[in-house]
Amino acid sequence: MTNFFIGMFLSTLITAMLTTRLYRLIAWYAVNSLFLALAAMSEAVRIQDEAMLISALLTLVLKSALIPYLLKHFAVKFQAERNITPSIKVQYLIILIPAILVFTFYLIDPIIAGAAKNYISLAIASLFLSLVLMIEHRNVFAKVIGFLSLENALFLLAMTATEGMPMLIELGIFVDLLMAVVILNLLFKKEASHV
Amino acid sequence: MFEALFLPPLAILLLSFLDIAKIKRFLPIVSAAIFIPVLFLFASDHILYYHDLIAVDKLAKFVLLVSSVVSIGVTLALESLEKHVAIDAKDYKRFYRFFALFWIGMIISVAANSMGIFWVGLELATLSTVYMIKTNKSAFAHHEAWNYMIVGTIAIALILFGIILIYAAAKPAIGEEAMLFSALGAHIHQIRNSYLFEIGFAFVAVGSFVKMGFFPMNLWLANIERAAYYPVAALFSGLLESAIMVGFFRFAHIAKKLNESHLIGFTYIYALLTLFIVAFLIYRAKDFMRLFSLSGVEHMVLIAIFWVSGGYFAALLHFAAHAFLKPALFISTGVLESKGKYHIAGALRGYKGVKGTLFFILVGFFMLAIIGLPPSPIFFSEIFGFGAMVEMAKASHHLLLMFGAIAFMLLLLAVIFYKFVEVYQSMKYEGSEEPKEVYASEMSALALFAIALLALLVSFDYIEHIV
Amino acid sequence: MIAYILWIAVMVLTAPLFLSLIKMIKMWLLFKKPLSPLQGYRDFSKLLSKEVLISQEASAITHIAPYMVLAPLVVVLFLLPPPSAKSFFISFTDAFTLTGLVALSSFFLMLLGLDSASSFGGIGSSREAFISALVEPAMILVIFALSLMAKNLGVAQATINLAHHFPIEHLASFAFAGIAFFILLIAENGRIPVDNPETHLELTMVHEAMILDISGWYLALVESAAAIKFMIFASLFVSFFMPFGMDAPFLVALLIFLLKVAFVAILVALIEVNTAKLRLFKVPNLLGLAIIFAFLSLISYYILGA
Amino acid sequence: MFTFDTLSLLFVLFLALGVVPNIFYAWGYMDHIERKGHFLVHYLSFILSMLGVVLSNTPLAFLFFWEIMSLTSWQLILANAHEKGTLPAARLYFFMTHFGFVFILLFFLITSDGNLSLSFSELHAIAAHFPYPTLLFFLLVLGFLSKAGVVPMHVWLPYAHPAAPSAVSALMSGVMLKIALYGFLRMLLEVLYPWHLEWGVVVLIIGAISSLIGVLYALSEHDMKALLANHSIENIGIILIAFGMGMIFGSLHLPLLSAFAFIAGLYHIFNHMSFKSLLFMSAGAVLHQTHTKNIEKYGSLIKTMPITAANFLFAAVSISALPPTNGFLSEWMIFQSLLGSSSISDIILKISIPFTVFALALTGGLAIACFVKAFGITFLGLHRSHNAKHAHEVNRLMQIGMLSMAAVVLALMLFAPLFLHLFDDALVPFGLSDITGRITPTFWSIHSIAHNGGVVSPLFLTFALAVVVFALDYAAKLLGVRSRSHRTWACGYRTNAKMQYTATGFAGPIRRFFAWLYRPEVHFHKKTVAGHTTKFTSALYDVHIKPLFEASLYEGTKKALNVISYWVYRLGHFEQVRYGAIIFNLMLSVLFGYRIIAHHFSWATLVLEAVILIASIKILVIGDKE
Repeated sequence: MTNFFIGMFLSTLITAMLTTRLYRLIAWYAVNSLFLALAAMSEAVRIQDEAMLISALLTLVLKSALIPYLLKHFAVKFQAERNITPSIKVQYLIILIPAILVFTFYLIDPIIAGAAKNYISLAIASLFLSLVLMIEHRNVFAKVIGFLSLENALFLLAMTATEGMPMLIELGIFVDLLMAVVILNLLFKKEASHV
Repeated sequence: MFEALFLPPLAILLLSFLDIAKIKRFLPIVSAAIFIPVLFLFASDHILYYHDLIAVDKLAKFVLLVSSVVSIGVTLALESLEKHVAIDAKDYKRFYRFFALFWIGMIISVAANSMGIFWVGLELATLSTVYMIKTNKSAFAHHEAWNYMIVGTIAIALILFGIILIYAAAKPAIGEEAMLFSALGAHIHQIRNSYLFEIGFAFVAVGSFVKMGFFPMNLWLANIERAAYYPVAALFSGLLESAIMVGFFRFAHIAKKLNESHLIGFTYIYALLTLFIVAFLIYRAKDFMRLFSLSGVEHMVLIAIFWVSGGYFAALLHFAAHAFLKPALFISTGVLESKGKYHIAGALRGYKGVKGTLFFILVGFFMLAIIGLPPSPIFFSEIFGFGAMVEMAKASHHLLLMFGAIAFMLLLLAVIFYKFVEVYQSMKYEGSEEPKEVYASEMSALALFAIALLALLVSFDYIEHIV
Repeated sequence: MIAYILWIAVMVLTAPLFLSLIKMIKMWLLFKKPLSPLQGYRDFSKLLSKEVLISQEASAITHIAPYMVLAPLVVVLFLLPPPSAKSFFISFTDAFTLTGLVALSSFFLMLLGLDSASSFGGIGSSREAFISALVEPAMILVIFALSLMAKNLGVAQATINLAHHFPIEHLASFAFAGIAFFILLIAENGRIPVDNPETHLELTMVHEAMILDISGWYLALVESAAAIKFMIFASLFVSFFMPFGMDAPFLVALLIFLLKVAFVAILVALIEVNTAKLRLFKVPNLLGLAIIFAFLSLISYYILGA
Repeated sequence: MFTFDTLSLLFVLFLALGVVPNIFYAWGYMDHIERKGHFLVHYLSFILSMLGVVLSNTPLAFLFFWEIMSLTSWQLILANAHEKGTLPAARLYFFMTHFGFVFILLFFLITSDGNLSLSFSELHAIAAHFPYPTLLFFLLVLGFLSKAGVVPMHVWLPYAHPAAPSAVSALMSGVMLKIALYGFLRMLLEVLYPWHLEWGVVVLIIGAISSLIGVLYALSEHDMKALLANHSIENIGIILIAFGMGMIFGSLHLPLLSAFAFIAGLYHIFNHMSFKSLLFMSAGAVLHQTHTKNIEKYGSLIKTMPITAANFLFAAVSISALPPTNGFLSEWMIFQSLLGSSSISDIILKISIPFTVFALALTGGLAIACFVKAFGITFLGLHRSHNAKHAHEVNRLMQIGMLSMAAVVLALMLFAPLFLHLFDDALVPFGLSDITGRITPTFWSIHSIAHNGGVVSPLFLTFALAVVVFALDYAAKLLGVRSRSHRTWACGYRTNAKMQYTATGFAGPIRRFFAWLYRPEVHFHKKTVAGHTTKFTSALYDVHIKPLFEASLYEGTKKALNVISYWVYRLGHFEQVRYGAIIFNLMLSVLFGYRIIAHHFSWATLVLEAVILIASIKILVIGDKE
């Protein structure tokens, strides 16, 4: 079951990369986080780790509901440009995305085989994909979505490769994430939403 | 004892929310109080706290001590910030609020024994600085704050990614303890998946290097410091970079045990590229801020490379000396640039009175000390650091290649040296003599840093025994 | 002892004679009425009887320089290779000392030229500085090459060695050195084609330009210095390149020596008659030739052993 | 930390001789200096740092004092900061000394195994085990000799030394350069031996070239102090010729000749210190009075400043290596050691030594020309400017400084054998032979060590010259020479200052001869009358010479730096826009690197990955043209 959710996670991320409208991008991010949370839950059930269950629930609440909502709210409030065309052409992305996936599998090849080997490569791939998501948009909101996807990739890695980080650290990461959103608010408050 | 460290910043945080008129006077005093618990730490031999998550070892104590001195200096200088730039009381308080958060993040990351805790602290410190940059209300600063936000968070995310990979590599062998630096260091050779560890280390290193403005992010940091008010730049170079550096120290120490040649090859290539770019950017620098922040990058490179070459003493000495010198120089830019940003010529002329003369002398000393002229501690740290590098080169299999790299590095440092000499002469002897004002708070900050530098000169023995 | 002093005295006393001799031969060859070989002495005595006229602009240098021009040359006389191998005193000096003393003399001569604020003096000094700067290396190279061939760095002992054992195997080096040294002899003594001692034309003067502003006793000193300088060079030339007759009894040896010097004087006169004065900037070509020959001589001895 | 061995003590004596007269002079010079406190602090610490360098016995102490020495001398140059040209000169100087320092540092780091508190003699064992001794030797050459100002690392010297106050110029040129040579010598004697034959040849050739280049550029110089500074290059070259010969003989196992050459070198070190200091002091006195360094503005100063003039003349005779002065004696010894090599059969030497002899001889000849010019134009003739007209003798303290330095010159000249004795004693503990008995059998003569070498006696020569001069003077008295004063004959015109030869004119023939080296820029402007080329109302002739090495090496480096920094700067500004993309590619390449290096390296994957990387940089970073 985890495999399925992770697959969905990746595909929603890739779809998000090709999106050209801001609100839809935010929506895709919410879906993306949702699948991440589901994957985490199924994994938590599999290894019976309560801590991971909690963080999965937190993900569900925070990343797939609260943060997308806040972002949407900000976008409306600050009248962000809603048409976001990626600066990288689709033709290139068609080459780039598979190349990244192939590269990460190649990169991970020397690792001593374990259950998580493939997940690690997928996590690294989603890291790179999120980076591309950040690169391809000049819009600040889209960049923030990219950053949040990056966070998701981290969570994916933590969840699959290490069977969950120590709880304290996970909580710390969430706190920082919230802090980041607060800062974002402050930054948006002033002026232009373009970088 | 360790918890006491958090009291002063928490106090600042609370006070900054109160609406008292005189609060502005009160805040620096509270922040100076940071120094006291740090001193108490030295008295106790207790190292591990909270299930080993926190380790106040000698390195952490040393860094905390250095950082507290720096922050006292910076808060002293903050007193006269309003005289150089337009800033209102509300901004002031908000600045202090984030300064408190920053300190909490600093303390956590420096004293962390757990990689995760280290990261949490670092992220906290980074995010709080974003707002500190924003204190300056110019469009340029806004833009750079965004830049900082985006790149900084990417870098931090990379570090976390690396930490998770390292944890993943070590967990099968060590268990849950794998998150702790101490456990990793002790059981490093049990790790079977060393490749995964190295990949993780690469992520951590790239993340920290990006954060410190190494190749290819050199101008990124310089622009941010240019955009921020000068005390923020001082905090950046004196504290935040120190925190990242400490993390790099700890990670590199472990990576070195695993595979020294990979670590050294990686760091040397990175350092050479960075120095090359930085040296020539410095050669073209036209204002004090960029000059100093680029030179900060240069010194970070040196510290990193001394450390991986085994010159621990040199790295720490350099680290401390730089942590004192660079904030001092950044603080003095407030005065030096009081006649405009690009007025290097004659910047050090026109100081009258006792304060002025003292400022003139001290800034002259700092300028010369930063390029490693004796008796600056940087002179000794560079000598010992390059000694360690040569030592390592002699033991390596690629003797001539390593010597070539070292000689090239020294020549690049000579280019930087040339620029600094040029700037020094130009600020002292060229241009016209325009009267400039120096305030007591800045002066006392500079004096504090000067005393700290002198103290460094007599504490070689102590520093030598840290690692 | 007495022989030695006699030799020095003869050299000093006959010095003006040879210069007059050159002049006489030249006039004779040019179908002019030749002047007496004693003209040099007449000039000298005339100068002694005249008062010294000193330029207002001149400084203490004018009073010191004539002495310092003559004195080193007189000292050199004592250090020259003796005419006879069984001499009382065989000097220990080497080429560098000899050249140095000669240079000391011309150093003060050049200062003398600059002292009186006249532009002629400057012309002379400048040219002299130029020429002697090029002469010095050639001279040192030549004498050292010869000294090496003669297996002794001391000049006097070297000539005696040459007289006793002429280095046939190094004949090539020897010939090169001879050519070089003869050019130097001409250049150092201000003879045609380097300098023309007989005109006072600013285009050509070197030596005369420097001494234009002194007179009387001082001029006498400088003029005799010129004569002694010729004597020095001629005697060095004959000792090195005609090393025979040194084992004869002293008086005979001295006579042979004087004849050899007279031969050199005739040679110089013949060259003077048959060449034109070179333009100043052509002079380096000639001196360059000397340097090259000197070099060749040293190198062919040193590297090829020929 | 410190050592008091013979060589150190010898250089302490050297410092004492060089510094004590200078202190008097500087004292008298003080009224010329604006920031007295600044000057005094740096002047005294400069002297102390030189003492420290000489006495150091560990690399750390040595490097420390060495940097202090650079730092203080740089600050001393800046004492005249308001003068044009001082700032670039100081900057270049400080950079060059740092450049040298880098190599010295590397040398010490390699030879000390990281423990910089070892004593020098302990370094030898480590140096001997280093597989590339020639690398160490070149580090020494670059490190110490760039500070000593040998060609081609001399560009800074003619700018830096004249820029300082004259007392400091004297110290820098006279004393500090020799401290660099001291370092070189000590490292050679104590750390880096045995020498290779090639090293000696390298030093010899560097010396020969430096001596020639130095004197040639001195000749073309109009700036009095720059002229003297160029002569320092020349004399350092001469000293290095001696050292080079010493090293050659040492590597060929000819201990006697080697010791002789090193003694000659040390002697010339002392001599150059004495006469160069004296020259700088008297040139400084002239400068002090006339407020210009331009030699064309002097003239006739001998009448108003007789003591300065006498000192200058004495030093000029000495530096021109004219007998019987000390400059002559040391050059004589160097010639002797060059000629002592006739029995060596090595072909490199057989070629390089005659060239060196030639270079040294030509140097001597040109030096004479140069100092005739320097003395003649400065002190003789008519004054060429108002300042020169109103000059008067400097104050008593400066006179004392000059006279005591003249006494040092005189002592070095008359008591040469005693000094040689001292030099030999200093060198014997370092494994060189004791040859005192052979070269100075009596107190009045110096013998060459070479087989059948020459002999020279300063006392005898001085005595003989004095006797002849007094005899002639006596003769003049006997003859009752009368004298009368009248103005100089100038073809019927009145003599005036403009009619005199200028320094430019004086050096004209030589400049013309060496035009291929000088490449002079000639500016010749004249206002002609009615189109006649030969008739003109006013004319201006000006020659400017830009030294070849400066034009090629220094300007070239600067140009290269500018080009590189321009591109780096552009790159830097380019990167500003696409930080994310750059981090992406950075991460990619680092991971690639780890993948390749850490596991099963293969060329095919490397090429493949390079292609991918380039493609991704193209797509992400550079992007399409808009």
